[in-house]
Amino acid sequence: MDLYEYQGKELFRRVGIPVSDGFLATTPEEARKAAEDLGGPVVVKAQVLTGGRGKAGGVKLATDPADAEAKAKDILGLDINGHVVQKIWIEKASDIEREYYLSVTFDRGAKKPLFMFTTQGGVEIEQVAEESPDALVRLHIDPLEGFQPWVARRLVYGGAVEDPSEQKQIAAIVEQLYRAFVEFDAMLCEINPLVVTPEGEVKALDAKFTVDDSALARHPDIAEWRDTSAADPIETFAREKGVTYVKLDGDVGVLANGAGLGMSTVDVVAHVGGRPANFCDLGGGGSAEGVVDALEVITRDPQVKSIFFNIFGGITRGDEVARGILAALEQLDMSDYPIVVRLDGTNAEEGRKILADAGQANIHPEETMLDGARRAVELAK
Amino acid sequence: MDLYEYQGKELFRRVGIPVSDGFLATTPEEARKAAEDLGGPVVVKAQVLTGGRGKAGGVKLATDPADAEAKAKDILGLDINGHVVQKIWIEKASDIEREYYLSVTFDRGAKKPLFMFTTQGGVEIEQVAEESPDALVRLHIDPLEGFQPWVARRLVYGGAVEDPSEQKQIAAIVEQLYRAFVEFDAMLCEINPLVVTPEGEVKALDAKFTVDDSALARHPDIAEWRDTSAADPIETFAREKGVTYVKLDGDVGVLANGAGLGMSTVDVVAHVGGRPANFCDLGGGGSAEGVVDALEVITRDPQVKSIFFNIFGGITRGDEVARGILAALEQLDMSDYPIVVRLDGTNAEEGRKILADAGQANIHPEETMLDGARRAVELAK
Amino acid sequence: MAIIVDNDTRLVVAGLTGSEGRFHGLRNRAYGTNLVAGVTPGKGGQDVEGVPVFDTVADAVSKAGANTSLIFVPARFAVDAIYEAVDAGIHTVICITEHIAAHDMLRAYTYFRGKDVTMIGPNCPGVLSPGKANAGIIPAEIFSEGSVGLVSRSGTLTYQIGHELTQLELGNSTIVGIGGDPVVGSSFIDVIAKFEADPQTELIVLVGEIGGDEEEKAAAYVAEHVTKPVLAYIAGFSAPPGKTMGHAGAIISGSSGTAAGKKEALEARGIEVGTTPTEVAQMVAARLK
Amino acid sequence: MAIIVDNDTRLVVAGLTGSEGRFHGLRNRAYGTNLVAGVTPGKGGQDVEGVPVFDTVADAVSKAGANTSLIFVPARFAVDAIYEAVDAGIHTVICITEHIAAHDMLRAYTYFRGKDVTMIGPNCPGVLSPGKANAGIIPAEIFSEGSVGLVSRSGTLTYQIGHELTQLELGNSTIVGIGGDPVVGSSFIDVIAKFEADPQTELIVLVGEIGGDEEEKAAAYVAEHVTKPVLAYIAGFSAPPGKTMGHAGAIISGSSGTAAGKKEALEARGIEVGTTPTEVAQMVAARLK
Repeated sequence: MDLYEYQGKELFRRVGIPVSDGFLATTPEEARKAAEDLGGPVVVKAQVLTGGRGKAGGVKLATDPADAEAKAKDILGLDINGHVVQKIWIEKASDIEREYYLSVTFDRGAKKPLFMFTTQGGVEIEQVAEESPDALVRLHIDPLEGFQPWVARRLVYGGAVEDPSEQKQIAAIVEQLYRAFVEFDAMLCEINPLVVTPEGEVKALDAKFTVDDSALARHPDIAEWRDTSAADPIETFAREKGVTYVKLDGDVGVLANGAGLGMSTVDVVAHVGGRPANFCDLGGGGSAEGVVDALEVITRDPQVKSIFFNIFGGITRGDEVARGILAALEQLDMSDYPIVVRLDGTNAEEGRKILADAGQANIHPEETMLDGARRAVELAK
Repeated sequence: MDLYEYQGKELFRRVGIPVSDGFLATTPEEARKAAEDLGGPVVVKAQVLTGGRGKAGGVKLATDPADAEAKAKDILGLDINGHVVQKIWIEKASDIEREYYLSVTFDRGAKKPLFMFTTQGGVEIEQVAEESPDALVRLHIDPLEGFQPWVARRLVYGGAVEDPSEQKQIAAIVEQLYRAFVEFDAMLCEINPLVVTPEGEVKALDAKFTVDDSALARHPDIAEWRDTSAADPIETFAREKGVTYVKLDGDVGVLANGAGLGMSTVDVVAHVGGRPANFCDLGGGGSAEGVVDALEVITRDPQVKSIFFNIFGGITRGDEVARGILAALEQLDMSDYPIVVRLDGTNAEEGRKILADAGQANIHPEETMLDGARRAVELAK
Repeated sequence: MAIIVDNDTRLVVAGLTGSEGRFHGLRNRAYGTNLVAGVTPGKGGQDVEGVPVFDTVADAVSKAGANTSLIFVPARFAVDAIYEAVDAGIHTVICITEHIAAHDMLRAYTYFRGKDVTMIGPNCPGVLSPGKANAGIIPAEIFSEGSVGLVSRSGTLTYQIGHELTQLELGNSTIVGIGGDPVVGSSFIDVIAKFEADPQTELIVLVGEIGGDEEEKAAAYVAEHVTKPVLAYIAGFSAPPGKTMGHAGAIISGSSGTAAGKKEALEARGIEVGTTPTEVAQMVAARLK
Repeated sequence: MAIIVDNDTRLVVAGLTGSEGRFHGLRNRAYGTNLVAGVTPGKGGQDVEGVPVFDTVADAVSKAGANTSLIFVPARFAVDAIYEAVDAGIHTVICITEHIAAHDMLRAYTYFRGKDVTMIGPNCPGVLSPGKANAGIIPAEIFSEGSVGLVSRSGTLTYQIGHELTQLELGNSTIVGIGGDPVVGSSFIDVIAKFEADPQTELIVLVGEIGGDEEEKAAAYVAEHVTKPVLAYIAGFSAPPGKTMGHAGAIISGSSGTAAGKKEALEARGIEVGTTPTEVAQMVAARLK
């Protein structure tokens, strides 16, 4: 689960990482009020779960409350890479002397947390990695050893931070960031930029924070922060229904059991010249009810013209899936959708028979995955 | 540092292990007051850093405040294995259905924490280990894995605790005890007995707790609990002076540099037929001032008749030690003590010359450790 | 021969008295797997259709001789079950459970990695050596005994490919589902190394998907250390970046972890990559003829 | 040959700019040890009598080729220095510092134990291979080069025994002070195994003291694995139970860890135990003649 800047900063605050005071606002009036309460110049920042908001005009300096209100008006409703700005963060403006970069990520390859630090902050870290790799310090942590003070020293001295007070402040932030990473089950904690003010104070000016979905159960407060209003409405609906669904941009609705088979089915639909409308995993169980839910989700997408069921039964039983399809035909208005069904594995034969017996005109059985994909693509035309 | 029962229970309380309410008292009047505040029957328990207080009459049940005062009068001042009772712990009396044993120790051999649990509590664990080893569950913890719930299950099911509520309570206490062990840098945390009341409540009726001396710096609150009044007064004086000193029962005072050489010197004194009065380690530095302090400590023991300096200089310099001995002769009244001095290693020759030049009649130089020991034993006669 | 599970496997199922553990444990037994014990705290002394249940894995080891643990317990208890198995002296741990917190698994992984333990999963379908033993939820009837070693991050996709192989009358030495989580106990490389050493295995099929760089690493490893032919399939060419595709680990981060990138890395090391499951099966058949 | 430190040792001193680190580091260099670097955070770029100082051990390794770390930093920083050395790729770590918290050392020990690291100490005098290298505070002038391997929990007692050997014109291959703390990086067994494998060493002297059971374990190990003659000395026969005798680890707990018990265990395995340091030296001389 990706967090908004203001949420990430709240977690930074909990572990002691210095951040600027600020308030969340959803209207220009709230922005004015926030600027009044903060006093002095403020920054109005679009809260969106995508990069490049600065270039898109989503971050603006405001000199006074009236200006904050005006800037908020500009930013609210902006479309940034398809994300419409609904929330803004108003914080005290900071003078910036230097911009650094600090992050800790869950490095799947090394199976260790990875710290990255550079004094060349403020730009994309990939750019630093490419253009001046020597300026980027990368350091893995052994998860059982945990944080030790030398880690911070390696980053700070490795990055050639020269001012002793800065060294000390950054070292403290490194330790706090690791604590946030572990305590909040993060997959990523990034501070870019980590700024040094003219007064020599080091603080986090931005926050990028991703929390492991599998660990949300032990962070109920963070789980509640999920913002469904900003997500794709069909994906939100899928989440509510407990359906694993990712929207794509085509017209062939795809359902499969299992993530791997689902991805493969989407690929095969594309391979035979079609355009998959979605990825949808019925999961290991594949109950009739689950099938109904999945079909309800998929058909919310107005682009969908045909539907391809690709089921290889293991735990999932073909007869159960067949019953689910028939139930959906009764409960939902599915008459416009040709449904191609390929059933294999556990109880596949029974399933095929159930569908055949039902005699529904829009159900098209196919023998193989490849044939099913071809048929579904054809029927979407 | 060994803790008193009441101190150990305070640490138990901090991690959530159930203990009875109680108060510390140093006079019979305080004991009466404590019993009044607690209400109902109480147990009056001698607070001494030695075992066997029960048999010695140091633990007594009192039915009411007046009885508590009387029992306190009996117990205060008792001599238990050389420890005079100066403090008593008054706690609510507990009905006992069953007595178990639970501990976690720092197992130096395995270099891992070791849990021990048995339902045959209330007696010395060595006795259980010897008489019914099968009833004793021993389980090592990997310090990097740390506590995991299976550890508690292994102990509880391994010990054949049958009641599910007891299982649950004990499992919780196992986890809390491990937390206490790690958080308070313990070398030993022992609950004996861990009792089950007739109502099925499990709680710690006693506490034996040893904290690593080297870790006391990060537990200033625990360090303050050190009770100098109960320790041997010479050892207390030594601690104040920063001198490593252990009182023995003979008449030859021993000083050496280094713990190993110190122990060996004590042994050699015994080997040649003498009775060492103490172990004293001048430490690595061995400054003149340190020598004066050490001599002041050693001569507090009225049994001491002669003194044997056994110095093998490494970092310690022979000339510095010699100067320290002469300074002590000036500052302290040492005229009654024959002082045998064996100097070897760094600057030994200079040291010997300094002593020879001083011409003090009670200084007896010797060439070897063995000769020095013999001479000191002779002079103690 | 075969790898990881075989006729020497003495299986203990953690969670045998739960509905999933019971269903699949007994199915594995029905297949011929030597299921010697179950573990459910508090249910020691009971039995599930004749299989003794113990309170602890240590008991299952000492009293029933278990040497392989199959874990079906819920996510919040699963890591504890892994530690318990490893510390009880179990050398093969197969964890089916999904939704284990990544940090928990990271610590557990680092812990048991230094020990003589083979762990498969979590979030995996298990391991099947056709004709010998099945430990997990793989539908064994799809597969037949043979010489193709199959290792995959996905369950049903593996069944699909196994099914296509069976249609072509090709069998498997062992089918290993390594799991779809960010941190799994055994990587492609770990399993491929076992296949390389296994006399029964003549050819290895690697079934990968988007996310991480295990396929890329496996490609480099194969080029350097593997003498047997290796073929591959990758799922997720149509997956958009930043979206988790069903498996927690199946996510393209920025430009890394794409199917195209993996295909390229594999082909650069001389490993052919099939475009569809059907094509992969045909490639295997061509190689083995 | 010799063990642990020799002509290939490239020493970095953690805390070289501190008074102790400087004094002993330069003394070690004066003896002939190849002192290539010092480490003091914040003092990188400085030098101590020509020895370059770095901010991190990683720099000392990459820029000065250090392979052995000698740690003189105060107790509360010492465990961090151990981790830093190990994680920077140093394979030999010698820690002089005393009063390190036992739990910290326990975790560090468990961590580096799985890696290819030889650690000596903490709370030890260091390691001296006469004629080759000295890393620590052992007064090298007492010892001469020879064939006796000496391993001890104590510093000054080791000097005493070394001195007695020198009087009898016997020299040492290496003198190893393993340290007096409850948890030390190398046990008697670890060091004895190295002496057994070292061609220069002809005879091994073990100097033990009360507390723990390392001497007992060493006795069993020697009986099974060591072909060279082993002699021993134990200090602390007169020590009362429950008292810490100078070293944190030198304490008799209940009836375990006594000198008499250790002597008995050693003798039961055929290892002669001298009654005084002098007698041990005489026994060595008798064996080597």
